Amino acid sequence: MEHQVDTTSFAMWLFLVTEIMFFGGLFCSYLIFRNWYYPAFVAASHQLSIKEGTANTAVLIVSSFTMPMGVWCAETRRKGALVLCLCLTFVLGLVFLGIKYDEYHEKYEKHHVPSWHYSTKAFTDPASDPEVHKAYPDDKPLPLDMARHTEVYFGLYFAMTGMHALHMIIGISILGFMIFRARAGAYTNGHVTFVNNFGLYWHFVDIVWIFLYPLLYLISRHA
Amino acid sequence: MSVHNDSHAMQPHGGTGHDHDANEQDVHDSLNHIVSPVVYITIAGILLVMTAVTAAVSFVDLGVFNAVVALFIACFKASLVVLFFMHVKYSSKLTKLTLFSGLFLFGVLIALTLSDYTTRAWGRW
Amino acid sequence: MSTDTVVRLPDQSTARIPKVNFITKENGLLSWLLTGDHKRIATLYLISITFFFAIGGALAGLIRLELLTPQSDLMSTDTYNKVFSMHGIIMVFLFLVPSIPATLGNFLMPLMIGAKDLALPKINLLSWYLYVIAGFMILYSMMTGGVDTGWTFTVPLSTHYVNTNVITTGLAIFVAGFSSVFTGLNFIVTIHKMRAPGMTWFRLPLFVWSNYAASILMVLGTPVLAITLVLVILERAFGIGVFDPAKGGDPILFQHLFWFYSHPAVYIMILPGMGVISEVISTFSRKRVFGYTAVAFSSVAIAVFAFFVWEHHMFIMGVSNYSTLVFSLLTMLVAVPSAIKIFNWSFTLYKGSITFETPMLYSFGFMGLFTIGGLTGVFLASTGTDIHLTETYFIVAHFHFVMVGGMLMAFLSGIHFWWPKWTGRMYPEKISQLAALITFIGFNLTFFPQFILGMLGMPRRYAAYPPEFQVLNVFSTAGATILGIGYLLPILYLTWSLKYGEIAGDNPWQATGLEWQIQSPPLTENFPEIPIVDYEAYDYEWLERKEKEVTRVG
Amino acid sequence: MEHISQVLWQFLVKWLTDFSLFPPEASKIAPQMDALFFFMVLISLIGMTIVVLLIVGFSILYSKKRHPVAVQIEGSTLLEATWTIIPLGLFLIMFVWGSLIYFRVYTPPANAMNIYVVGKQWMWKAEHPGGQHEINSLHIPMGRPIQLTLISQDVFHSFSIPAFRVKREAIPGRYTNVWFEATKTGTYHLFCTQYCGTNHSAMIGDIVVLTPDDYRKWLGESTSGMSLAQNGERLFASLSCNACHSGKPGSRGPNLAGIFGSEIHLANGSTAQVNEAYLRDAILNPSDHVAQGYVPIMPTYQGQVSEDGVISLVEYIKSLNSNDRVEQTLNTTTLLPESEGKATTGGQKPGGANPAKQAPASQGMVKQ
Repeated sequence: MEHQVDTTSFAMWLFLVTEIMFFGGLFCSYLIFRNWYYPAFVAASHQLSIKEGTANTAVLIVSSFTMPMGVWCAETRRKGALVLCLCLTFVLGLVFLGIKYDEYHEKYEKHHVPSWHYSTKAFTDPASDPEVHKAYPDDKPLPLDMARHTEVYFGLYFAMTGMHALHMIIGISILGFMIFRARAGAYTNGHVTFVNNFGLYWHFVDIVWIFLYPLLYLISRHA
Repeated sequence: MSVHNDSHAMQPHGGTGHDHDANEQDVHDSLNHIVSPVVYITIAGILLVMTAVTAAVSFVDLGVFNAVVALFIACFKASLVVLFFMHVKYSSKLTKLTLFSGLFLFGVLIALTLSDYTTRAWGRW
Repeated sequence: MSTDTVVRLPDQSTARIPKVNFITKENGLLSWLLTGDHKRIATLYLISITFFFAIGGALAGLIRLELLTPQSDLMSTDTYNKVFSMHGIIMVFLFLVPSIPATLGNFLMPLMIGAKDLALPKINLLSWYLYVIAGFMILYSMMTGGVDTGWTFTVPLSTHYVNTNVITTGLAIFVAGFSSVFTGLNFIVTIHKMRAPGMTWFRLPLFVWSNYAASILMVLGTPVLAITLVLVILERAFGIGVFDPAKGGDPILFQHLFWFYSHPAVYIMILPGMGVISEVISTFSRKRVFGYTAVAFSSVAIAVFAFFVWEHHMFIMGVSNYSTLVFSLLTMLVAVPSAIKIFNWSFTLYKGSITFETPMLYSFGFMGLFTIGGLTGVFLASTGTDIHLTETYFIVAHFHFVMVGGMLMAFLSGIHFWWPKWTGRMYPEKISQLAALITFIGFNLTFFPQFILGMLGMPRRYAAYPPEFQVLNVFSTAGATILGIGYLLPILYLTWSLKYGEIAGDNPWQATGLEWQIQSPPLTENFPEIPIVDYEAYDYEWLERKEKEVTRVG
Repeated sequence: MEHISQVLWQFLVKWLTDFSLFPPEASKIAPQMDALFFFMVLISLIGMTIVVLLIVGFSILYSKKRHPVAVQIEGSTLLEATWTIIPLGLFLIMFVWGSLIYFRVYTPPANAMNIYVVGKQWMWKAEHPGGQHEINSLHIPMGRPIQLTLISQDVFHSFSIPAFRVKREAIPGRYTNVWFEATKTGTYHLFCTQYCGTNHSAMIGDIVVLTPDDYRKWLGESTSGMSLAQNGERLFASLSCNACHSGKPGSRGPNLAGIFGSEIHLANGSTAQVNEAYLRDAILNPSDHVAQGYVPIMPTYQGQVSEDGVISLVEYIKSLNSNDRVEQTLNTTTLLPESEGKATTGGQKPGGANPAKQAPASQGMVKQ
């Protein structure tokens, strides 16, 4: 019944509003520190791999396409297609996390995890990091005080992407559960509410990334 | 009239759990408006293109406008996702109002916090 | 019963509690623990909240005992710090925030709007489980060394300078926050989608309006606290540096984010209480609430303005002088809707036909104490006087007047008022009136001297204080003892009344709300058939006509 | 029995002698704040009286006994407007009045004497310009505006003097200011009012207000031999600040003489007012504060200079009104690395830092 869809999707929207405020606190912090420590943020963002970041954005956008396709399949009662869409979304979510893991791992290797043997060497002495130095040869060495503020950038980077990744993990777990149920035909009998509401959640997580991507990766890429 | 409990209904996420009345079991509880896959494909295409654009633009030096353009494109992409993928374009006023209230309060959080940070340097504190 | 009461009970010799009701419908522990019924969940909440209130109250007693003498002799300063921190955390997050919405609100919301349950019963039950988990986590952290940051978790103290259970407690509050988000979310959806036919927005009882306003605050504010605590936990566990001044982070930012929730939180606590007062005052003066629309909209106005004022907790923390102007002004504005409410309630009495049952006494207590609490809030909203009065016992007295004098009085008022509906039995009237009086006296004796202490400059959270403050502290401790008795009495006689109270019948107060037109205790499905509402809220003439019809037909 | 009554008696006597209901008014701002306070008390009493009268009056007039049938009234727009507008007006008066006082308390006058206060768990350390240090007490002269520049070394603290009606939080990483002018001699309470950990309630002290003569006497008695500025001069030399800030044309750092109180243009295009907070920040986070026409080569001194050391440096820079002083410093320091003991006149080691270790380190960083 329409009423039922309405009620739960309204509840889902309210939940998403709480999520907006949840990430809102992070974005607010980011904004303040970015204004304070702009040079540090620029230099630190050059440490992120734009290739992996862009790839991840694309992965999420495609998964954001397969998800409403899944809803459409459920609407039009195509069970096989629904399962396929959900599986695709599931796999894309995993791909995203895999790429994210690779990025995190690189940060760990480079001592860019806050407090974890954090090193400002790449910023006080760009030549010590030949890879990034080649891409951004004009990056001047930061004075030590500014270089230290890159730790705040990475703190925010891990907090924001970490919270986002946590949402992805929760989403993927629910997806797994949904695939299981979809194969039993649970959503192709007219009950699309669950799929639809999960879609809303999944898109929200996507939107968060749409903002994280330019804010964290694209601060100032021109050399 | 009694509440029928779906076994899968309890999820750690608000709203994802739901209940059906026993007499609603075979009613088609579809959305108000079924969006055709063509729209989805178009939107996804635009989103991918915009991603490429925003990445490319960041390599061009526009001064402060780098941030402006990046955020503008992000907002544009987010709006597309919200309007089409999340069906807000076809949703009730209530949904729109809910979304708006969240964004409004986010604006309040930013604006009033900045009212402290931006005016600290006026005069001696 | 004498003529100056409104109570109309059925003939006790023949009256029976309805055989089938939400309590007797199913038996066994599991039928309670897995229930979707909002009334049962409300009952579970009532029990667990009373439990945590008792713990928080015992801790308050310890604080007052310690402050009997100027030296820290009953316990070490360290223990004292843990005691007041736990008192604050338990009372704020486990009692004040969920108290009225999760118990009375849960019980009444569907009844008042003519629905068979909340929109999302499963989420409602989940919310209770989250609450209990949070409660046990806090108890766990209390038993394994406690936490001594105060309930405000000020950084960098909480992140770098204490070695107590900050992370466990932070996570517990995070979980409790989810519980409160789910309750609020459920209420909003229910009020929007589940109203009975004919129940328009302006026929809603004011209790529903005020809970709606509080729910908005819960849904929009709580997540900011959640992320703030996440950042505190990350800072403490991994040192991400966002709040750490040594790494370039900003501890003031923590204050902004924390108070962004924690100021609206006080309205989450007080708004539902205001709703109770509207119901009670109207019922016992047999009159429609004076200026229904103004009271309804002032709730929403409070909810909206509540988000614009948080910096008034930070006036002396080195924030920009100019932004204090903005926040001070907005704080003054949020005081106005509260003033409107007080006057509207007072004028509801005008030309009424007033009786003085226990809920009404508590409501009068609420109005008096909340007025003092509200007016002293203006002292703190005005930046000039805030400099001197903030961080002293003046603040402590102010928020206890609002929270304990206001919200707790309203809670007790509501519990007494709806007790007959909830259990089907009356509480003993005389002793409960006495308890109301004791609470009122004890409360004033406890907290009024604290205003003077604050003006004298006695700082809050001090285990030891200069000897010239002792006299007032002794008064305060004496008052706390009386207050303790005042709170113990209801727990005892309400439990007693479960078995021995008089049978209440459907509508002992002759109130107009939908909840009073059904049997007490209600059926699991609330209404045998979905009611159609064709009368305004608080329409006592409608009630009279209806009763006459029933008698004539009968 | 007798024993108990004696104890009770003593207790009562102690109560009566120690009992107070109102704090002393010992600063210029105190009567102003109290005026507003009593205005608010008055308004509150009136408001409270009205509410109580309404409740009690209506309860008596319209109790069920006297008034068995209620008369239904919808409401009254006029009445509701009245009790919206009158409180609003009163609140606005309190807002304006309060803000005036607030700005007065937190805007120190230019001629105020500056005393630095460093808060740490769980003590207050005050540093007078003449180099006098005191712990958990503060001696000040009567009738002279005193500006406190507060900083915390660890957590938030709050410096509260109830008798003066002023209070300011000492926060880590940034100077905050408050000022007052004492009007009565005597000893007053000093409290830390922001909860700061285990011994929060022991972070108390005395504010001793002396007559100007007594204050001079006290200064003489408690001098440590070196003023803050002198101490700062030694640090300035030992940290090799004068290598760049020599004041000579063409030197690598801007000329610091007379810089205090001026407005300077920064390399990022903004302007800044040079006050204590600015100087501190410029020493610890120099790259945020590069002056126009200079390049960001100054190393940070974060972690190398203690808060006391920064205070001395700030005082020294404040005291510089011509380049002669700097040049003099320049001359003396050339000796310093070889023979730190006899380098300066005082014969004491600089308070904040060990020059032998730090000078080479910081020079090394300049080269980078």
